[in-house]
Amino acid sequence: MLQSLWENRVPVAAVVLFAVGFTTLLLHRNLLKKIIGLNIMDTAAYLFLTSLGYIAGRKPPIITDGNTDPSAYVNPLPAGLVLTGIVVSVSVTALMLALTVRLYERYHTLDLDQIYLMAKDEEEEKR
Amino acid sequence: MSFAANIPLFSIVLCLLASAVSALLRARAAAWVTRVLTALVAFGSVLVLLMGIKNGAAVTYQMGHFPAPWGNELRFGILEPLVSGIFAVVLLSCVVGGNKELQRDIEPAKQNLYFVMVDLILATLLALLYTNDLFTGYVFIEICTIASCGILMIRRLGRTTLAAVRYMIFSLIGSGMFMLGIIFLYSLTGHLLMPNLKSAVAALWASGESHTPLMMAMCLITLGLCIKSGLFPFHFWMPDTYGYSTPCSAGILSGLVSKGYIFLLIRIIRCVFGVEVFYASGIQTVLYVLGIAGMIVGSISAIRENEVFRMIAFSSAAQIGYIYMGLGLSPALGTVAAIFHILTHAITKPALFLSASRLVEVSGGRKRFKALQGAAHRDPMAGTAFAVGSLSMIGLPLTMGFIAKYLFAFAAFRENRLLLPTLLALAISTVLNTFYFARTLIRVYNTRGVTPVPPVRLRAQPGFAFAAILLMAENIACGVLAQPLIEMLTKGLSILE
Amino acid sequence: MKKQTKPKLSERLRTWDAGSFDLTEAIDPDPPVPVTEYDLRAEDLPPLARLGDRQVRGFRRIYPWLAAILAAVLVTILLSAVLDLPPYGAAENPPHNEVMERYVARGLAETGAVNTVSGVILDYRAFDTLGESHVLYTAATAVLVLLLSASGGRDEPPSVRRIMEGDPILRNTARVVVPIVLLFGVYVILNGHLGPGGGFAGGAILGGGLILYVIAFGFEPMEKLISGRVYRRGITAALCFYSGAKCYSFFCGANHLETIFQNGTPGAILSAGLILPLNIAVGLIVALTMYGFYSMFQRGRI
Amino acid sequence: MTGLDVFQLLLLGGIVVCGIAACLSRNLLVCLIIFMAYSVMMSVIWVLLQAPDLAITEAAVGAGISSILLFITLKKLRDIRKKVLDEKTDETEAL
Repeated sequence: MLQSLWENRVPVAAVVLFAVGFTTLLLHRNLLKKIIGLNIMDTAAYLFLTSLGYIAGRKPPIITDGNTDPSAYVNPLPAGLVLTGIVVSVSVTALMLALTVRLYERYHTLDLDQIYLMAKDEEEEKR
Repeated sequence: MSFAANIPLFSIVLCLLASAVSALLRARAAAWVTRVLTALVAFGSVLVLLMGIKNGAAVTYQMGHFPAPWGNELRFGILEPLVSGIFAVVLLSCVVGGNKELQRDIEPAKQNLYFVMVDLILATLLALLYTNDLFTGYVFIEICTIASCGILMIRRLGRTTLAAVRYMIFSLIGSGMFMLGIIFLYSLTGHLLMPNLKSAVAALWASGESHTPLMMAMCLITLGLCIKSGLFPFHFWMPDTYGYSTPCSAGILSGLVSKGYIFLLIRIIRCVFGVEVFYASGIQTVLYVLGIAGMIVGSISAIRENEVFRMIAFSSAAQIGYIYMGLGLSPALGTVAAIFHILTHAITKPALFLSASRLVEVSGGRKRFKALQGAAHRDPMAGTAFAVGSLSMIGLPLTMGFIAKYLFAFAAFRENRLLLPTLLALAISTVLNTFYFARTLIRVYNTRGVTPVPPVRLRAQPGFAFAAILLMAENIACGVLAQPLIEMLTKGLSILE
Repeated sequence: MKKQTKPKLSERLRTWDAGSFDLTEAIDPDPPVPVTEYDLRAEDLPPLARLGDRQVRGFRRIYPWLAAILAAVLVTILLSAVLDLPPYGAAENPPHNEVMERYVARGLAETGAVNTVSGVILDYRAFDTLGESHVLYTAATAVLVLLLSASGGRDEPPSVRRIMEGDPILRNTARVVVPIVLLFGVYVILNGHLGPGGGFAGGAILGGGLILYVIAFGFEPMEKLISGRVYRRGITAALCFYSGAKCYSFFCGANHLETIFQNGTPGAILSAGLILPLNIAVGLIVALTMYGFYSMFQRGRI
Repeated sequence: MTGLDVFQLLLLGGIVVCGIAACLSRNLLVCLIIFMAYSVMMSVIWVLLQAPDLAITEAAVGAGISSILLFITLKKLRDIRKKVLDEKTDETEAL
């Protein structure tokens, strides 16, 4: 158990962070906290993915001195995928922040439950 | 390689280009760009479909100079162009039929941006249908999520913004799980391309090694897509999302976007996990049970609702339940029934949303049932479209809904073990469906207590009439001429693997 | 000692979400004043009284515990799966297969990129990256929809302007730092096929430099360089170039035609076929989008 | 276990602690600063995992742009609050 925990230390840290971020995104009532949870969840997933490309004792996948022997470099594919992912997560963050600003402009609070109740009241007043 | 094989790539790139250019255009021009685009995509899909039927086999299209598994690939047989063609036509009718409401709901300066989002949604739907690579699927899922949120929150109501936030939260949780599932699969197999993944997964499953992570990956990917498509018990973002957006967006989101995710799931079950592995894992039973629960709970919630849009939204949750029940039922017939129901729902729901919004419009903008008394007489076209849609949801003969229910029952008869619960669930849910749709229909056609008598007819909307006729014709044509369609689906499903 | 830590933890959990709304405390030292009707209701009544529904109130009490339990369960499940995975960092793990070998062994010859990662994302798996730049574009459009104010942002509150005119220390620092940051961003973009970096990193650095400039000197001088029109046209042009170029190379690849782009000498700045122009296009999109995000958040227009 | 291993372990512990602290912290500003630290540590871990491209991108995007956006949002929220507060005082003075 401890042996395999040590062997897989980076993925272990990544899934712990994933769970923390996931829980915050799902259950926290504060919108800004939710967004931070989302970012933590995403980066944790990317950390996991990056660790899959790592091979102990090898160099980054930038060809040096014309040496194209695959056993000298780490795997470039996960890095490429994570690069894509990072940009996705910053886009989503920007969108969520914009939504937060709009909601705060209208309801003056960040508490999603309270916003929900106020929106409901609003609806009933209109009727 | 025939020229038609290039069409899927061209359709996707054309959608992306159109979305980029629409940001510079005026709203009217952008709307026309979207209309022409959807028509072109539908036409292209027909060509690809004809090619698929002629070949009788799936074509893999290499994206760039490098063969898979190094490069990306598209893959299309019969099913993908068929679904994409129907999606494009439905999108066209949504955009045309909901145009009046769009102009009411959205500020003039931002209307072209709405069409940017719609073009992007079409591009992502095509990419989700055609892609042969799991990570490409993830990237396009994210575009779809953001663009769907965009067409939702473009209406400036507080409630809509709140609905958009909740929609985003659940979608993001779904994409996070999907991503983690892909990572697990990649760590076990080292592949992202569907055919390579499938052989690796089958070998891994047979060897029995790393069973826990493999199950984990399958559960995470399935669960992620279930959350995004709104399977019970993850359906509670639906009523707000569909109920408070502009009708065109409601039609697109309920009819197309969630169906795109389900179609991707079917692709993944067939082309990544493999039918044998997936239907031995036990996940299908969970889907089956949740599907039935969704059918019943969604219908009961719809009965308790007193607003027409939210009622249709809850009915969507019930219909998603049907689709998952079919998926869980059996890999061959059940899945054919599920795909048929995807098409039924994609054609029927937008018609219901658009016509309901017309009915509300002619009743002074109030959404409560009480206000809708006799509304069908004020706008007969909307009344007809609503009636056809409702009857199709109930499952009356001559409509697509009837064929879908027949197919579900037919699939159940082949699965002795699940025969009784399936038939029971179908019966209960049909009764419940009938109850709330018939109630609404009687309400909109009953003129008792409405002054003046006869009710004043309001001016018809040519755009809406076009959309309504298109959707109704499609519905009834597919309902009457179901046999060739079912044959195509069966054939398409068999060459999907 | 133990007795003290235990209630502390539970206290911490109970206030975990309920107490985290001291936004005002975070940035505004004044005690919070009831602002609107809604704020009045929320703050004058006892914390949960506004939530009249007893069910909701009961749910709120177990909320944080639910969160803790969910996190623990999730960690356990995921750990049980992770511990079964092949050990991290070993050379014989499944991901290090023939796919990776070809990327490294033949990437230089096939794509001309010394940085294999650039070769992978912009040539081998270019369709993903095409989607990725559209993610950014979609998000930029959505933010535009959300934050573009009806007045076009002309009624900027004076407080914004006051903060924008940074103090002398900031200005003098910015005068030195901004050119370096911008230069570095350009270097990272242009060097993407030769070393670490590329369009995304370089574009983000460029965007950061532009934002720093605006923080120090305000939006007016920047308006001459990036107006709303330049922003929109720049992004559209870059995206169209990107889609068009990639469509051309996909089409040629699928139909086994030669493209007109040559790989050139590996290691030279003008090499690696399409990768350099694509990196420039991506860098442009990213830099403009990042600046656009900031501008939209700050003043409701670009 | 080499020195780099120890360093990596420290960083991993650091991001886990930062991640949990960012979710638990009650003060939003503190929370954002912790999140920035988290991003920076993450980019150092990526250097150790031999992925310099990611390290540069994460440092520029995660620790840079994302954090700027979060801070600007916080400032914007305060502006909104201040504006509403001013209107309220104006109203009471007019009465």
